[in-house]
Amino acid sequence: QDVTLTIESWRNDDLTIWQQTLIPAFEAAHPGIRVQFNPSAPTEYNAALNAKLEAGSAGDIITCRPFDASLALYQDGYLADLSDLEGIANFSDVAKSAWSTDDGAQTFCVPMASVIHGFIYNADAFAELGLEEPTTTEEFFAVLDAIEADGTYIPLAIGSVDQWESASMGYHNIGPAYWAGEEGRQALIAGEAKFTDEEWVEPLRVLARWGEYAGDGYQAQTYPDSQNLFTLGRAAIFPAGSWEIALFEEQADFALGAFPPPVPAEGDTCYISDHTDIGIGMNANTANPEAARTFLNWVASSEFASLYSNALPGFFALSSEPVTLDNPLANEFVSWRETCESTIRPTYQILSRGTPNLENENWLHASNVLSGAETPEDAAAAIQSGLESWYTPGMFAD
Amino acid sequence: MTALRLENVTKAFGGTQVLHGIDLTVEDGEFVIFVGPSGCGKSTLLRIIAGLEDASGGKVFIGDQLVNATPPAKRGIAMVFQTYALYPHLSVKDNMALGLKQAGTPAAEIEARVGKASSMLSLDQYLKRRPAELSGGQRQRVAIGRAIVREPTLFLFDEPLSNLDAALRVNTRLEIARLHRELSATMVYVTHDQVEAMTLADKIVVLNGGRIEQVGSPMELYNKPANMFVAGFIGSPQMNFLPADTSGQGGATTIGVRPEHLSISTEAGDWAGRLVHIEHLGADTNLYLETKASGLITARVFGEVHHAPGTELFASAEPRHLYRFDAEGRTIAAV
Amino acid sequence: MTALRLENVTKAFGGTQVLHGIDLTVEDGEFVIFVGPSGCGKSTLLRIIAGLEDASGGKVFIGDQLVNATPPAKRGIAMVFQTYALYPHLSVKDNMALGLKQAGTPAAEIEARVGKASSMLSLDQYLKRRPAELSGGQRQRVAIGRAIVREPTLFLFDEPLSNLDAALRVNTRLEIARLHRELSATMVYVTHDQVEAMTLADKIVVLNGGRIEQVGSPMELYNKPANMFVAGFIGSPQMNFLPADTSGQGGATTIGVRPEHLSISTEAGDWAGRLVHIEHLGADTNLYLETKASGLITARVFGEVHHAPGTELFASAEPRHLYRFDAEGRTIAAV
Amino acid sequence: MRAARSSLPRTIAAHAVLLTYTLIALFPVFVVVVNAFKNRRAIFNEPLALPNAETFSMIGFETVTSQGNFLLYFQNSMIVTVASLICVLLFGAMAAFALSEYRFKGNTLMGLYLALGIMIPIRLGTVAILQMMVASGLVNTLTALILVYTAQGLPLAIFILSEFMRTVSDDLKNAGRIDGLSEYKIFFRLVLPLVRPALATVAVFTMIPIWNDLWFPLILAPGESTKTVTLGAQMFIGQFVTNWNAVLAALSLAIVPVLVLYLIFSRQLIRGITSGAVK
Amino acid sequence: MAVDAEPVQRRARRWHIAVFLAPAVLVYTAIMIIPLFSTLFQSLFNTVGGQRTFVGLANFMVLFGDPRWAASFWNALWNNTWFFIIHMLVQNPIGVVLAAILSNPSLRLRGFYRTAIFIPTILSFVIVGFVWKLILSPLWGIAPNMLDAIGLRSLFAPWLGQEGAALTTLALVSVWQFVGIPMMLIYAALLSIPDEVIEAAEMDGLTGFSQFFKIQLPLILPTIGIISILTFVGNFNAFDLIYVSQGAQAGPNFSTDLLGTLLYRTFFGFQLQQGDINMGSTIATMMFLIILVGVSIYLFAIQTRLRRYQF
Ligand SMILES: Nc1ncnc2c1ncn2[C@@H]1O[C@H](COP(=O)(O)OP(=O)(O)OP(=O)(O)O)[C@@H](O)[C@H]1O
Ligand SMILES: Nc1ncnc2c1ncn2[C@@H]1O[C@H](COP(=O)(O)OP(=O)(O)OP(=O)(O)O)[C@@H](O)[C@H]1O
Ligand SMILES: [Mg+2]
Ligand SMILES: [Mg+2]
Repeated sequence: QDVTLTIESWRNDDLTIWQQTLIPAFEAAHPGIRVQFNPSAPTEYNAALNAKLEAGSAGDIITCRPFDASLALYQDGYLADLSDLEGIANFSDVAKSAWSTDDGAQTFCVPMASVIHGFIYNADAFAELGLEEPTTTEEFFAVLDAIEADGTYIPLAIGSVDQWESASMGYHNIGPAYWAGEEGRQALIAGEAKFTDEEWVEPLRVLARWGEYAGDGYQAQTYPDSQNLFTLGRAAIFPAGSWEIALFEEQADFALGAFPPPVPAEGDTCYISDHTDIGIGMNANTANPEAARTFLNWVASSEFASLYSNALPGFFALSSEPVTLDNPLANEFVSWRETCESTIRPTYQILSRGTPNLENENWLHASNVLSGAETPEDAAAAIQSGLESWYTPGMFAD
Repeated sequence: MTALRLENVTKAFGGTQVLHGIDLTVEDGEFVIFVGPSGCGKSTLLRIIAGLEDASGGKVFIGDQLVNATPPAKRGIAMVFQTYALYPHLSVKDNMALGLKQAGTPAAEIEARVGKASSMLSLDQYLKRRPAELSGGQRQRVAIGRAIVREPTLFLFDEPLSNLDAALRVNTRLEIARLHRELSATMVYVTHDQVEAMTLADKIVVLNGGRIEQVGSPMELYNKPANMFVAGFIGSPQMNFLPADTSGQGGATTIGVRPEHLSISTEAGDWAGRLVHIEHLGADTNLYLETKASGLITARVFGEVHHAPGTELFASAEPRHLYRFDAEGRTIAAV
Repeated sequence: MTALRLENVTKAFGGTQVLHGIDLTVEDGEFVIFVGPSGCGKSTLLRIIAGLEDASGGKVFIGDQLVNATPPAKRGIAMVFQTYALYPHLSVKDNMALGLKQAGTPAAEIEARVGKASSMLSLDQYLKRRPAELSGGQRQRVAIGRAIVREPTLFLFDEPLSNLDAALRVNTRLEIARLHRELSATMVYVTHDQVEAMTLADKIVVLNGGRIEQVGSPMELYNKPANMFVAGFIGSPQMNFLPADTSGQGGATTIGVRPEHLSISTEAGDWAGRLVHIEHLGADTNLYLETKASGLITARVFGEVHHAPGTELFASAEPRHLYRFDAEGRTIAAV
Repeated sequence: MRAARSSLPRTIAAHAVLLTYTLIALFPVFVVVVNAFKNRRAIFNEPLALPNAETFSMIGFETVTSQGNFLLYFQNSMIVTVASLICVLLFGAMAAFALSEYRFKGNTLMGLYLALGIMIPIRLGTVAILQMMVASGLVNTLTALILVYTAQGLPLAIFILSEFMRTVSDDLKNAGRIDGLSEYKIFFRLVLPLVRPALATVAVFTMIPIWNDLWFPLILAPGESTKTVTLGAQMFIGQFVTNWNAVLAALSLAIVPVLVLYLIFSRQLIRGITSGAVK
Repeated sequence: MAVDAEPVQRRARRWHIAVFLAPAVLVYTAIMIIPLFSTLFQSLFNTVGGQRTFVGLANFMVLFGDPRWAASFWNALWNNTWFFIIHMLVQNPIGVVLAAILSNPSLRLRGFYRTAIFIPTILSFVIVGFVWKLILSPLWGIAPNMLDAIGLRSLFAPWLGQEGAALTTLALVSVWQFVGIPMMLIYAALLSIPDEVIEAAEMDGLTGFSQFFKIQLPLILPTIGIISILTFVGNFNAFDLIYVSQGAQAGPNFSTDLLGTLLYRTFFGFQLQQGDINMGSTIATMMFLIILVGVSIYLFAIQTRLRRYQF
């Protein structure tokens, strides 16, 4: 009698990859276990999953959002403790941090992939205008000025109406170089730094300057608009996450290039946001825990890492074992891990546990800054006061 | 046996008292006709009998059963509504058949009864139409047909013939009379038509302002009206009312004489007047005389009579056809 | 001047031809009455004149204007609907006043006209009520009131008095006659009531099956009906039709004699028959004789006559009151 | 021949207004449908252009039809929608009749109680509903959806229908009572046919949210065999990648059945149902 | 007044009322009322130290006392009110006008117009959101070019991205989508007016507007009442359109936040923010009370006073 494992996921984009590549590979190696990938729309995922878990109708395998969302599920007893899963050993502490308890004692999801931020550009346009990849903020603006002066291309494909674009692709993308990545992030958690500090305000100021280089009416430009602007060759630079790679390569009929976030001054250390994004865990109430663990071990294996990373260029497996990537652009992104310091988005760990939610506040104010509705200083002050309204450093450490 | 008994039935709409204590007994198989001025409460009374309206007070018995709390469907009645109330979405045939189907009558029987009613009402060719595609008279006939196919023991008719033409009216009237005889059904019938009332009724009930003025056989009411109201209401054209002193009738304040009891002469008579208007109806002629002493007097003579308006004419009444009323309008028994 | 002219007006509903080429001229100030069996197309013709229904063919002139394409409101007419069609949300008063308000009549004038109409129709105490709170007759009066307050030049009345009691009916009839005289308005009027038709009309139009059978003054139709249909339709009770050979009238297949022209004797007469039914109407009496040769014969005699049903009676007709019809039913001119 | 009751300027004005509004109503729909047949580049380069040889693309439809079992999804949606609709209309009309026809104690309160449901989004009760369905083993059955949609549609249906039922002539119902019709027969044979336009209207309003709903199919019946069209189409709306061709195609396809149902119901919108009933 | 005779027999129990009500009440109570009210009940609880605890009205105190919550709530309430006002002022009059025109029996192509105008209503929010964003997008040029064609290019602005304009724009999009509903309801109501009454009005010289305002409108007032209350309820529950076009944060800067979006964000959580059932229920309870007050006013004060006419 075969057991069937159902995977809950928000990655409905990955449906074909699961159905055509991953599941067949697993099933071939593990007769007797059948797997069904059952994704739902990302906007509905958390709510739907919570309801199903509570009512007891959720699938066996659960795709984990990073940090608090999954931590809460674990604490409520919906996610099984996977600390003793053999495959977990394949991951570094950093990789596991997104799905571990605050003290790191228990891990409840197998890390699957991270995404890296940076900028993707139209290499043909750069060649045409004789531009080089910028490395410093000044160079970056010089490049934008040049594109703007030429007039053929919109310099920067970004809009403010879908707020997360401003935060993730803007503030969190360029910011680590100012707040020194992990160091700044930890200082924030420890209460030693504030959003009103210079290193946190400056990136907002930079973001504010982007407005003039964005397209006409960028205040109403949505994220898909931005994507399309770029892939249709109408915009030259796209502040990006690595997940764009597959789509852009499929859609753009020009050569693509990528550069990491520019540094404030020549010679500064470069930082990238290398954000742990997807994990996968086990429904604590599954009827088939054995099969589920078998499956999760496979997900933790390098076989899976290689299959997955190559099937989804731009989602980088978190497994400690190196993975060879076929995609040049993906390789470009992943190569920054060597030259730059990695960090995760500063709002994800611990700081978004209260209301107002820091991540949401970041979205809102970053987009206000980008659209020109708010000054960077005001935005920073608002973010900080929102955080202070509920957070005291150390409140979650016991 | 009594078919229907009303005991002190009253009805008020909001603050308006519409019926003031109606007492009435209808015997089995009787044909009772309600007449009375528009708005006097005839339809309301009929609706109370049917159970469509709750009486504000009093008791309604059908057969020997107190039916105040019995739903209409259980009262064993059929009713023709003054407003027809046809089922607009059903064909003529289905309008008639619905009640029978409901009662589980076999299809063949339904077919037969509907066929009979529709041919009697000349509706055969309209059986497939819906009410909206019928003329006013046709609708009325459908409403009648719907009631008669059910052959209940108590029929309630609210002005069923008012939109029919003379010929059809006479036919339908005769059919209703026949139905009444054959089914020995009890019928309660509202009409404004004098001829209908006089020819159909075993008993006429004259209502006025929510009260019964008189109950009696048609000729009783015609010959012995209880009061001026009944005297004036029964008979058309209306009875002439003249101040008593003008003709010196002792004891009475008013005397009445029916237009058909006046004879007209060009030479002499009881009242002299100028002919102001003459109506030729073919079979008879109405003459309107303007008299000095008693105002307008109507005379009705048989056949065609020709006088030029303006002519001075004389009207005389046979003494045995004079009615005498006291100051309250009550009839004074013949001297 | 002509007030209304119809030229070959036809109307079909779907496949059914309801009017077959109606030609008619109505002079200014004339009172024209349409009569005819139920469903013969009277209401339809009225609606075409009003502009509520488009004629399928033919022309309608009001005054000298071709109005086929003129909207009803612009035709200068008022209409009383057979189904009343009152505005359910407006009080009696507002029902009457709405058309005037719409025409921008000054408030005082409206007040006056509504007051006059309502007192004439005995509606004074109901002015504040809504149609749903009125009796059938009261509703009909409101519908009449709504038409007359507008004092148009052409009135269309569709059975306006059918729900009124005798007294009110006579009054309203006289009021309409007065209105007609005073306003010198043209009136087209549909009725089933013989008395109304005979007394009100300058001209009666007899319709049958969508065709005009005869047009003429009331007494013309009564005395000189063009055919059997008209002869039978005008006059109530209906004319007796007898096979011609039974009385040996040369040339005619059928002879007709009106009930009121038959005299009854217990001894001898033209037709012998058994009295099967007797109707006492007060002023006159209808006798139904079953004859061997000619079937049922109706006789109408003035006053009260008493005979026991079953009696052998004899009916005789004066020769000058006999009508002769040929095989097609056409009247044969008097010999 | 020109008709008496329609004046030309008035008719022209009426058509002008309607045509203008029709353009406003249909223009965006036109944009959707036109673009469903174009390749991605053409959608954004010239959103208004008709597809031509170069830009014509069925890629969206191909994606849709190749993904999942769309015919089955359609069938599921159809079953759920029609079954819920029947329940809503039947139960709703019955309750509305009780509320509008009879005077009984607590009539208005009952009306209010039955209207409570339109005041809170039913989604908030998801967990309890899901628990109920899990307990009764109805998860991943169409029955679960039908039950939820019936409950969801009832308040609105009752609210609207009871209003319309009040306009049915009392005399008519009374004629039925005298004809010996039971209250049930009066409801089914007389009242229901006469409120047909209202029923059709309610049917349309009820059907749309059911057809377009994403949430309950996702929660209650996400299984492959019970998936609805909308849920199936939702597959194409990803987190980051948006396959607009496929979305447009899937959603344009999903309009067709509702449109057909709408057309069926709107035939019931006929004038003069009550004409000729009363004088 | 005659109160002499009590009805002598009591009427038989009217079981049919119960039968008519039963199926609806049962399904509705089991699947809607019980789950919903058990949810609303959560507004009286909160998690204190990992324990679900009864806290009375504390959540409401937070909602109205905490400046952040209060600001969000009042902002959403005001936005909602504005959203509702636009629907009442734009959607319903347009619906009424269209229905009135369509109800003219001699108008040709009625079925076509009716269907065409109703089509937006049957579209899913996903399509509506997509297509209007596409049309109004400054990038792809549909709206700007069309305005350009009539020389009004200068009027164009990226409305959906502007705090001042976004809510109104979305309200108008919603109007565009839902005009079909008042139109259909009014149309159905107009159909039930007997032809003769309209004919009588024509005879009285009432045509066109005056006919509509003096005859038809008063007769369909109850339906207008229904539509107003449905608009009210619908608007105060609205959320999908905002959700698909502006996201759960109802940007820009919460300018399009409605009670519905606030509720969903709070109740189900959003991105890193965890769903807060207790605060969510608190907001839901407030929404419920607001709507309940509106509906009660309608049911007890307005509906009973509206005259209905039987045809
Ligand atoms: N809408 C319609 N569709 C089909 N037939 C109709 C329609 N309206 C009327 N008719 C038919 O046309 C004929 C004439 O109808 P009309 O109403 O003119 O009769 P009428 O002479 O007024 O009758 P009545 O005296 O009974 O009112 C009738 O046979 C009727 O059934
Ligand atoms: N629902 C109601 N509300 C208030 N008054 C009413 C209502 N129904 C009837 N009436 C009044 O009650 C009185 C009697 O009405 P009813 O219908 O019984 O009269 P009727 O004798 O049948 O008159 P008609 O011969 O005109 O039909 C009338 O004055 C009428 O106005
Ligand atoms: Mg009456
Ligand atoms: Mg007629």
